[in-house]
Parts: sequence; structure tokens; C-alpha cells
Amino acid sequence: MKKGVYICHCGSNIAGTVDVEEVSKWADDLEDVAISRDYKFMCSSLGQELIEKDIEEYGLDRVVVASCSPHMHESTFRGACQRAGLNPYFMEMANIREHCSWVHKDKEAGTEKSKALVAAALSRVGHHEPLVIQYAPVDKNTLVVGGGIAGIQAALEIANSGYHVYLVEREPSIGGHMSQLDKTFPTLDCSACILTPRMFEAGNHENITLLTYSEVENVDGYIGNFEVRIRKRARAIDEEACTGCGLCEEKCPISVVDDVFEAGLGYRKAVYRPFPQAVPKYPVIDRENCTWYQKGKCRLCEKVCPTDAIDFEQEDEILEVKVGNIIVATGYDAFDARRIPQYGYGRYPNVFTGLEFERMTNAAGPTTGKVVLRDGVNVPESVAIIHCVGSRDKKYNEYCSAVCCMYSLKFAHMVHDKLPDAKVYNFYIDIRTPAKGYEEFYHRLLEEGTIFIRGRAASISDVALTVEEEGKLIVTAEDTLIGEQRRIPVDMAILSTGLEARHDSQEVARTFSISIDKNGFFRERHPKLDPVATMTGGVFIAGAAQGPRDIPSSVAQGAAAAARVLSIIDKGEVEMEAATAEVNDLTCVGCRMCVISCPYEAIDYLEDRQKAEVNRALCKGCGTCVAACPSKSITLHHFTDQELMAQMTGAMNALFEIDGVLMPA
Amino acid sequence: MKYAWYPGCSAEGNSFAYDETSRMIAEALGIEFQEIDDWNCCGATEYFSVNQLPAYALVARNLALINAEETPQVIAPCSACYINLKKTDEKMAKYEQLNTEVNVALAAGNLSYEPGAVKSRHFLDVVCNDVGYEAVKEKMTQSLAGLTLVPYYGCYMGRPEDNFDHPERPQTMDTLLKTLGADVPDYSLKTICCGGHMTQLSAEASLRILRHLLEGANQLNADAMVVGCPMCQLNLDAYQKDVNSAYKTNYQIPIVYFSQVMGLAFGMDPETLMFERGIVSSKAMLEKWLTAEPASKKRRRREKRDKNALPMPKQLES
Amino acid sequence: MPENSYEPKIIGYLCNWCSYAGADGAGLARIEYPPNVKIIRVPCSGRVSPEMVLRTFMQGADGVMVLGCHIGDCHYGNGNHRTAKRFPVYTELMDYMGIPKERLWVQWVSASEGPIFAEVVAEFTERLRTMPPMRGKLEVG
Amino acid sequence: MTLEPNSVYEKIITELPDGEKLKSCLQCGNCTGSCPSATDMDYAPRGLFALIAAGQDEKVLRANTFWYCVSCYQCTVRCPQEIPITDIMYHLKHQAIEKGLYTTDAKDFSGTFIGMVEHFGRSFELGLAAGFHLLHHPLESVKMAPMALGMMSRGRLKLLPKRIKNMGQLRAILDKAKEIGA
Repeated sequence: MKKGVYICHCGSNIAGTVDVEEVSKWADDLEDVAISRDYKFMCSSLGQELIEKDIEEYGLDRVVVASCSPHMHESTFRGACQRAGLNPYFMEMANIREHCSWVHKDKEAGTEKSKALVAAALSRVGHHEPLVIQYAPVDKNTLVVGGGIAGIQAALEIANSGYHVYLVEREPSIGGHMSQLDKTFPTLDCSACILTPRMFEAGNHENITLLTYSEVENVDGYIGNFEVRIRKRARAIDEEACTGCGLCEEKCPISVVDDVFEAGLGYRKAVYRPFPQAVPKYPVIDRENCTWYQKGKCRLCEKVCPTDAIDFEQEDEILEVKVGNIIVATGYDAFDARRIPQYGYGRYPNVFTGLEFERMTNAAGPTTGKVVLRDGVNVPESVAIIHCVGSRDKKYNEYCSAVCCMYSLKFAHMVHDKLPDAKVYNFYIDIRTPAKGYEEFYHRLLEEGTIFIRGRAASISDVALTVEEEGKLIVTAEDTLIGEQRRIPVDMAILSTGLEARHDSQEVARTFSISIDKNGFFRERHPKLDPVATMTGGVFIAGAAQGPRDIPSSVAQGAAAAARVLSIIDKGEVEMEAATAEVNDLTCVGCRMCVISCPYEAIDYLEDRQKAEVNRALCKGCGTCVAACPSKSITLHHFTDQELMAQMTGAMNALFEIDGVLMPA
Repeated sequence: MKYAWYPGCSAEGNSFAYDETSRMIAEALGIEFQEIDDWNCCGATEYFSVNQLPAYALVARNLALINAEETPQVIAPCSACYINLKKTDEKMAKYEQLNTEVNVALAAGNLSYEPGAVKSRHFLDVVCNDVGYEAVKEKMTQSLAGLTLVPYYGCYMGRPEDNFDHPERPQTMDTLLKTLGADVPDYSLKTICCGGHMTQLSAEASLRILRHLLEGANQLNADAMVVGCPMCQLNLDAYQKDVNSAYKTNYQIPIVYFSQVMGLAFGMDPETLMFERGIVSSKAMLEKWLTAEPASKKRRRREKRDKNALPMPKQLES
Repeated sequence: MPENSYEPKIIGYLCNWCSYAGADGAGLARIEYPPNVKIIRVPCSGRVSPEMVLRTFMQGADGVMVLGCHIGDCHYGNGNHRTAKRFPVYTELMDYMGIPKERLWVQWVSASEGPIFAEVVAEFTERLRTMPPMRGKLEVG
Repeated sequence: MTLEPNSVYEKIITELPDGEKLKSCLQCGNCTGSCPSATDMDYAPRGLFALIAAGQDEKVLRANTFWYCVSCYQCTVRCPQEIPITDIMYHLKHQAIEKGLYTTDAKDFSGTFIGMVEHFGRSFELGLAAGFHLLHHPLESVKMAPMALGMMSRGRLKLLPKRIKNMGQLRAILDKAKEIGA
């Protein structure tokens, strides 16, 4: 057997803490090693060519690459082997970066550990078997979950390429948070004006099946072949008959506070469309507030409907669809400002949240765009805008919510625009404007006369101590630039609430087999180089579900996720898991322990022969059956007992050798 | 229910009324007290600032004097005593070295204390959470309807951490006073500090702080401010006159202990509840209560929605 | 080797999806921990059989860690349920085999728990330091 | 970052539990904004932390900030970086006393109080007020007289403190604590 060893410097990432030349030299003397090299960047094209050339020149039949995590570059180096005609599974990686150089400061210890890891990989790779990758066809349909701007963008990109999309949205209409906004920073385009055409296009596209008021309940399968169960909640409206005339909504006697679209600042009916441009155009009946469902009375909507579209008997529908790829773009929740009692939201009428103010400035909103106090009549003469509410605070969310500075500046502009005489204060810690045109927008606000006070607002109170403060809200903060505690009386305070992961992001993550970070946002495969993929093949993420972001960035991610899906559809087939389990027919005693332990029901018990058999199309390669088998009759390819034990023994032997203690064999 | 009782130095002087009425309330509610024999001062905020180890040892002596088997919980009516007892116990449990050192010091007096043995409780916490609002309601013979009582918690009931109520938005006393039938407005300054020892150090600073608190209560038409700490009571009561002369105001807000108003609702004689110990007279409050029509449980009509007004967000459930 | 410079030798079997990614996360965040652990990647903690653990001790390991996803977060649905059921029984048997059960640690570390991974390694290494070395390979059976 | 040995900063970080959190101060001003005594301080907490980071130790220890701190923990519970600000104030008092760098008489107030506790085992308001004010502001103590009379007439001011029974035991404990704590 001829093994080649390649130790990567990764610039100074590895070489800084590991003496790579020493490791390479040491490995050269190990059994079966034909060539051992170290190189600046193994993953570079030159590094890969080096491996390819050696395979040909030295006739290598096994390769060990000691570099970063296999999660980063396993496929890179398997590719290099394959190009040189070697079975890609004859390659094994030793992770001497994430698991070694980056976490140990002592160079001697790092070098020794690297040797042990390389020895372990060398010992293991000798037992590797050539595996043949099987391919499965890719279903050309795609599921997009979430009908905000990121999901809409993704769905349109795919649909415009000629492939079918199921777009699932929980609310009665698509549009997401963007549909609630008035203007968008820094260009001040009208949000609805740029969004509505996209919504309409998505709603009427021949390649898009729009499923609103619906939720994904279960996902089975794997990349290229997912089976999805969707619950389409009953709207109590016959979509075939409904023309969207709005008469039911007009006549409905029940009016409730709209906590979703109007962010609590306005009312809606019990039968409603969230907003006039809603897509689809059909309303829904909110059963919790409808008097028919609650008390068995009314049915007024039914009486006035000109097309008999009201259907009180309608029931939830369960749809089973097959798709090849999934994009999850479920967005964010706004931070609940009531969690910070010292700001008085919910206690003082004239403290508003960011989303409330968005609705207030919107011409289609509850105040028809007038900036007024909670009484709906009086106009504020002074407004305080408080940044970082629920952000940059370890008690709530440590991270920066990324959009609040810009939308706070936008709010200041809106007040200046609508109430030129009003004083506007922005209480900030740092102003963060790192994108195209953002800093210029900040400069514009400075010129417009916004008063910027550098200091996190400490509290808002209504206890006046001077005549000027009477009847006002008093914002207390340190003006850190002059080093003084100040009390600033204002008529209105707006809390720039941060962005949080959806309250149910954990359950959603579980449904789609993706992982979440410590803040509840979906975790990307790589934070820099693979921002829209996840650890689960065929499942992609986009928009604020992945982390706080603004509209341009959400759109870019939606498009990026769509591009990834399209490349998979275009390829037409996906690699199947090659590392699956196999039963040794000769030794299997038919005890069925494996059948019980398999999470995928991938093992069948053959009654006639009293043997177990693995269905390789269903097997995901977890190996639970192997550990359960009492007669050692199941092998998990690429993770065989021999391979794992050889890896362990290789490491142990190297450690004892380094210690200088000879051990009995 | 049997607890150790740590009255604190104020009980022997300034807050005599609190101590007495607490004992009366406790008896009515079936709480049994075992006063710590020969307890000493907790050191207030002063001792810790100068010399840490003797400060902990000072407090630990009190904990060591308690028979933990018999009374594994100690009640302090004073917030400063409560926080010092709690802090000493917790820090000894958390920091091994401190625990050892304090115990070496205690050994010099033939005492020892194992952290965690005695749990420190505020009297308000015990009344509201151990006895419970339902049991309080059962003992009531008359409602406090007609009185606007402003609950004032001061700083220590919810701070610095893991105390019995929220550090910024405590609810215990609000709920208690509502249970007694009083009108309880949402007092936004209820956790703002009373200034503590500042009355001794800077009259200007302390009067400014006190004025802020009194103004807040005054704007809510308080018939009285209700407290659960002798320091809060002393500062707001004894210096109210000074605030009035410094700020040309005319506050006449009696500062009473929650135990005193509970006594009223339990039908105890106002005389025995020692309202007259307050510098600011409680007469007006008591008269208002006595003359309030029992039926005048002001039937608040549901306010009609102003057609212009925007909806208010709901308050967070506590 | 002088007694006082004893460095425990630890083999860690980490599931690919959560714990191995968590260890990668510790690296990305540059969180230092003792170099004693050598990680072997397995698809799922459910792949780790008691026999593998025993063999690892036989090869002279002072400690073995088996780390998997938190219950409910298993990439394979419930592979780690097997781990959770399998090892408590096994650890009880270890004393019988002459291996103190404190030398095996089964823990749950998610992909986002880099700092927790580092803590687990540090704590386990410290625990093993208080025990004598296994002194080489065992002869069992 | 290595800190100047024996600097105020280094002492806070090495001696105080959670003191290292001071390193993560964002200078947001939430502490000063929340402080009931901020307007009377020559450097309010945030400013003081900037001075500490800048190594201006003498200015720090001569500041009145920590003597005016009422230890209400408002800053601590609101600090977005969870810095134990109130505990830092205690620590700074200690450092100032150690270095003899204090200019206010708050220390003497504490001293009077402690003296009383060490003498009687309990505190009492009259002795405290009288002892402290007669020493430092004789004029103030005259102004205080009406208030004191009001308190006395309501039986709330004792003329003599109650001494605890086992004073010897308490002294032994405190002496031992001082001995090992020094």
C-alpha cells in the first residue's frame, strides 16, 4: 500500500501553532507512507494539483490530508483524488485546524496532537474500501416557506426559470414585514410601490402554487426527493367563488385590534384581508373572533356575499407534495418592547414601537399617514427615537439588529417631513450605516436638524419636575459627549425595537432538519462562503430567518438560494449517500435489534429467510443499527468497526510513541 | 408556618411601628416568629464599603445564631437587612475562600455557619407568596376601597438579582393592595431608590431624589405611599417637610407600611396600628377611608372607545 | 515519564452533525481547551457501540467521550435516543470490568455550543487528572 | 491586553468577582443615565470607567462618585454588558481608603456607623447623626434639630442604643475577620 500525506499550513492558521514541517517529516517515516509533504494552502488549485500529480507519479492508493475540518474541504480533496483516477473514498482528513491549531496555543502540544491525528488518519485510511456513488434523480419542484420579500424573490427566480414552486405562507397574504413598511431607507422608495408588483407576479405566476394561511407540518426524504405535508387552514371562503369584492369585510360587525399587520395600532374585521393589496385577494374568517363560530349567531357575511363564497363548513386541507429542494425564509419577530418596563411601552400611551410608527406614517395605515399622538388627534411637537431597544444588551439580545440605526434615521426624516416644526431627538450608542448610500443618509439627517444624543436612553417617565416637563414624557439618558445626565421632555417616544428569531424557530428548524444558532436564527453551512446553504442537503435559508438583515440583503439571499436550487435542478441528479449499512447474510441471526433501532425504517426483516436487509435508498448512514447488532452482522460502509478502531489505535499508538513509552502490542 | 425573625436595628427605633404591626399581622395570618437571640446589626450599606470580610462576618453571625433545623428560613422586614443576609449566604455558597474565611472568623466566637442552611426572606415575600393573597383575603373584614394607595418598593426587593420580584416592574405589593380593595395606580417610580444614606451626606441630592418620588405619587393623587422598608419610610416621611420648603411644594403624603394598611383591612383598631408615629399625618387618609361609602366601589363604566384614539398595547402579563 | 507531568489520553467519539460541528465552532471562535482529546468523527452517537469504548480503554485511553446532539435535535431523528439508553447500562458495567465509570462521559453538545464543548473537554480532562493513568493497554479476555 | 500591575483597572479585574466584565464596557451611558445621584458626582459611572481604562488612577480614586453611590443597583440591573457596577463602587471605596485618596466625608460617615456597630453591636440613628454631624457639619446638625425633635416626640428616636448581650463574641469575630482580611 502506498500512502501520501499532505500537511497544510493554511497560511499561518495552522503553521502558527503547529510545526507542520516536523509533522510532515515524522509522517514520512510511518508505515506505508510513500510521500509526505507540507504546503502553504492544500485547498488551492496548486495544492490539489500536487496531490493529483503524486497519485500518478508515486502510484498512491491512499491519501491523507491534514488541514481544516472535513465539513470545509472533504469534497474538495475527494475531487482531487477522483480526477487522478483514485476512488474518492480512499482519502481521509485529519482536522488539525479547528480541532488543533485554533484551540491550542502551545506549539509543542499542537504539533504532538497533529502527529497523533495524522497517524490516526493514516491507520484508518488503509482500511477504506472503494465506494461507488449512486445517483438519484432530482424532483424539479421546489418548496419555498415564507412569503416575505426573501421568499417571494426566491420563488420568482425559480419560477421564471421554468420550474414549479410551492410558496407556503402562514398569514392570509404574502408580503411579510415589508408590506407593513411605509418608506424604505435610504432611497425612500415607497415600500408598497416596489413590493406589490412582485406580490402580484408571485400570486399569478403559472409556475407558482401559492398556499397562504398554510403551514408545513412534516418533511420526509432527502435532497432531490422530499415529501412534504402541508396544512392548508380553512379560510371559510370558497376560493373558486370569491371575487375579492370586500363586501363581507365591510359589513362584518366585529372589529378587533390587528396585532399582526397593523402592529396593534389599528383594527380589522373578523372576516378580513390584512390589507387591500393582499395576495391572494380572498379574505379569511378569524374563527376566534367571529360570532358565528363563538356564539352561533350572525352569518351576516354570508347574507351579503354576492357569489355565495362564504363556507362555514370548510375544513383544513392536508396536501402532500413532492419537491427536490426547500428554501426556508420564515423571517423575524420584532422584539417585544414591553419586556423593558423602564421604557413604559404599554403604560404610557405616547410610547410607540418601530412597527407601530411604520403603520402610522403609512398613508394606508390607521392614521392615513398622519403623525399623531395616541389620542389620534394631537400632533407631537417633539419626538424621541430610542435606538437599540432589545439589541446590544446581554439581558435580551447581545447582537446588533443591523437595521435599527437606518430605520431610526428614516423615522427622524419622516417626522421632519410631516411635521417640519417638531424637534427630533435620536438617542443612540453608535450610528451604524455600513452600506451603499447609508452614511450619506445619516449626513442628510444631520443637515435636516435631527438632534443626536449619544447615550442609551435609561428610562422614560411621566413624572414632571418642571413646568416644561408637564404633560410630557421625560427621557432620561446620559449625554455621553458632554458627560451629563439629561432629562429631555418630549410628546412622543418611538422605540426602535430589534429583530429576533421567530418565536417558533426551533420547531421550524426541527421540521426541516436545520440547526439554529444561540439566538434562534437558522445556521448557515458556512458564515462566509456558504451563507444560504444548511448542513442538510437540499435545504436552503434566506432572509432575516438567518440573522437580522435589511431588504436589499434579504432579496440578495433569496436570489442566491434560488440559484443554488436551480443548479441542483439543472444537474438533474444528486449523489446518494454512499456510506450506507449492509447486513452480512451469513452471520445475521434475525434478532431484529437493527429493525427496532433504525430511525428510518430502512431495515426490512425477511420473514422467509429470517434475515434483516437494508434498503439502501432509505438508509441515511447513521450506524445506529451497527452498534445495536449483537452478532456484529451489520457494517456501515466508510464507518466500519475496522476503520474506526484503526483510527483510534493509530492515535493511541502515536501518543504512546511520543511519550516514549513502549507498549505491549 | 414558623420562621426566624430578624427585626433589624430600625425596629428598635425609627420603625417601631413596622415591627409591631408586622407581628400583629403575622399572628393574624398564622405566621410564627422566633426572634434571633442576641442578633446584631447587618452593617447596612456602610460596612461593606469599607471592609468586606468583617462585613460578611458581621452578617454571618446572625445566620449562625439561627437554629436552622427548627427555622430554616429567616424573615427580615427591612430591605437592607434582607439583602445583606441573602447576599452573605449566597456569596459564601459561591466563593469557597470567602466561606472558609468567614467561618474562621466565626470560630473565634465559637460559631459556624454552613451556607445554604438558612434562606433569607423579605416579610412582604412571605406574606404574598407563602401565605398568599387568598389567605389574606379570608382574613379581611373590611375593604380599603376608596383609598388610592401607591406602592413603593425601593431598590432592594428585586435587586440585584434573583430576588422575589422583578427588578424594574415588581408586582407583589400592587397585587396585595389590590387584594385589600384599594385603588392601586401603576406607579412608574416604584423601584427608584429613596437615596438611602444620602440624607446624611448631601441634603441637596437626597431632597431632589425624594421630591421626584413624592411628585410622582402626588400626580397619582396618592392618599398614602405604602412601603416595606424602614429606610424608605424614614426618608420619605421625615424629610417631606424639607422637600416642601426646598421646592416650595406642599406634599402631605403619609408614608405607611404595608403591614399597617393590612391591619386596617383586618379590622384592627387604627390606634393600635400606630399611624400617629408617622411625621406626616395619616389623619386625612383615615378619615377618607372611614367616610368612603361602602357601596362607592366606584363602578367604573367601561370607557367608550374614542373613535379617533388609536388602540393601546396590552400590558405584559406578570 | 515523571508522575507529575501526567497528561490524560482521551478519545472523543463525536457525531458529525452536532458535536463535531460544535468542536469546529470552538475552533472558529478560537476557544482554548486542553489538547488531550483526539476526536474521531462518527455519523451519529448511536453508531458508537459499547465494544468500541471498551476497545478504546484496552488501547490505553485514560478517558472516552461520546458526544451527540441534544435529545430532540438528532440529525437522524432519534439515533441519539439509543445512545442515551445504551450507555447508562454500560457505565454501570464498567466498574465490574475494572474501569472506573468516571472515565466515560456521554454528553450532548450542539453545533452552536462551541464554548460548551471546550468546557466539557476542560472539565473531563481535569477530572481524569485527579485519577491515576490507566498505565498502558489492558489485557482483557 | 496586559494591564498595568496594581492599577485600579488591574485590581478590579483580578480582585473582584466578575470584575473582568468591566473590560466589555461599551460606554453607552446607561449607568449614568439611570443613576439617582449622577448629577452630584464629579464623574458619573460611565465617565469614571473611561478614566479607569485611560489609567488616570489618581483622578479616579479622588472622585466622589463611589461615595455618592447609594448602592441601589439600578445601574447594575440595567447594564447591557452585565458589569457589576455597584460592586465596583464598593471596591473603589476600598481602594481609595487603602491609598488614602479620598476627599469626601462619606468615609467618615461609614466610619462613625461602623464604630457604633463595633461598640454596641447595633446602630441607632441619633448617635449616628450626632456623632457624624457634630464632627463634620456643626451647622447642619442645628438644622436637623426640628426633624430630630419630630422623630423623638413620636418615639422613633432613641437616646441610647441597645447593646447586644454577647458583645465579646461579636468583637472576637470582627477582630479575627480583620486579621485575616487585612
